[in-house]
Amino acid sequence: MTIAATIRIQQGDFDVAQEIARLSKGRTDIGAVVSFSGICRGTEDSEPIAALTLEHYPGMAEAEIKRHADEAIARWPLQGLTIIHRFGRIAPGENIVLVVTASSHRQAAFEAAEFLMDYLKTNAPFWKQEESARGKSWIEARSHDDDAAARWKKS
Amino acid sequence: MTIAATIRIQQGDFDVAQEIARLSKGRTDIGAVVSFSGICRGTEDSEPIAALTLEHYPGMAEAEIKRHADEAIARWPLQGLTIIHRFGRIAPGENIVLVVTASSHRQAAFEAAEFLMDYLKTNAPFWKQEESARGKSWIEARSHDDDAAARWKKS
Amino acid sequence: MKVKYFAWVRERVGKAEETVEPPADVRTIDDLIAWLSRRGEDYAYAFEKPKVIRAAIDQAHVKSDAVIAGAREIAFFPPMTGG
Amino acid sequence: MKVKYFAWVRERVGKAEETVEPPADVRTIDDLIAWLSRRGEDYAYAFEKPKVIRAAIDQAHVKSDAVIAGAREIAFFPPMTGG
Repeated sequence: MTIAATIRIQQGDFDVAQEIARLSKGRTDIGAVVSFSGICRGTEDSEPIAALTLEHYPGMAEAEIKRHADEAIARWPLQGLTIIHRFGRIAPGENIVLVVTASSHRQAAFEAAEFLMDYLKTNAPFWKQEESARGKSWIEARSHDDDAAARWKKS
Repeated sequence: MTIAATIRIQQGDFDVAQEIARLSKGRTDIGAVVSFSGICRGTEDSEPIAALTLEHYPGMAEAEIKRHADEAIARWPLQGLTIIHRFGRIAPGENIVLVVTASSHRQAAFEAAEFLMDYLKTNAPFWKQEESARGKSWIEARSHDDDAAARWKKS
Repeated sequence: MKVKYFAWVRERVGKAEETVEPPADVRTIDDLIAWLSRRGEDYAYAFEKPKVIRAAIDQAHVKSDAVIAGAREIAFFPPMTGG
Repeated sequence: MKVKYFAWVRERVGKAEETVEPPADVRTIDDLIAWLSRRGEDYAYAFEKPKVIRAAIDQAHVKSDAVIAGAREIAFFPPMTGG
């Protein structure tokens, strides 16, 4: 059985509960649902920020995420997969990204969600700009995110 | 800052959305929330089942889970932790267990949730009995669950 | 001391808990299992494979060579299958 | 071919996209970066550290030695910081 991932790139917020329910409701073949919500923090490197603005590459963002979703579906026995990534201005405390995985096996659900988050952090064409008292500046990529993504490379 | 875990052992269902919201709502210091829901499947070893009945050791279940929650809080930088485990009769499609972790760091949130699930599977004093067309029988412990739990042992 | 049984150990023994007064030479969990096993067929059946039985003293997991002196509550059960 | 710029590459170049017609000897992404850098100060500033610039051809990540022949859309941007 091949499943299709739900992928949404949107400006508006999402409802974690609704997305979890959509994958699992009324089904008796799913043993484990893992959700990851990435939330805008009020600080970056200990400096308070007013907001983040996420820029993305329309078209490529969907295609990139779809490629990674398909890879996750090929690598782990998933019964459901939802990925939502917001763009635009996002205030502290608001949602940025959501990954929900459903599987019969808890480790598959955990690993697929981690794999997808590591890839979204390093390979999905999104860029974060922060607004603070010192003005606007682009957030730099972090090498530990690259390291996290590299652990999924097949040798 | 030391946080206190919320631990509940209960017969009734729980609301994943409400538990996620309770940890993250109105806060701007949390960057990542991971939830794991364990759901009763309609089959065990490919045989259809009518329900599971979970027996537990009152008192010890709370104490065991609290010990592991405290260990997770000591090992990972968590800003919130909720663990709920149901007992009694549970039908296919219903929730069994919930772990929610909140952290500034996504890997901490993922790892702590996996650690706690691995321990709940192997060390929390709960026992599952299945009801099927062939009657009632106790589910046997699985060695791959022990292996999963063993990877967290400090050497 | 109080002894509690869970899951199929409880079903085989035929009760959820009881109070027992083992003699002084019953020092460890292993000794207590051997002593209980001699109390009747139900007990012998419950403890027929002592290696698979898990034990707790005062609600904490212990190994089978743990000393039971001073224990208020001892529990016997199969490997856990929660989560 | 269409060229798109994102994040601080876009800000430095001063536009989000444009259509360019590089000469035939501009064969790879590296060549295109060098050619664009000679178009003016804004471009030179955007591409001052070519090693940190990431590129995509027709919406797929490519390395800097990738051949651009046949590309409809080429994009330049900093390392991604989504998620």
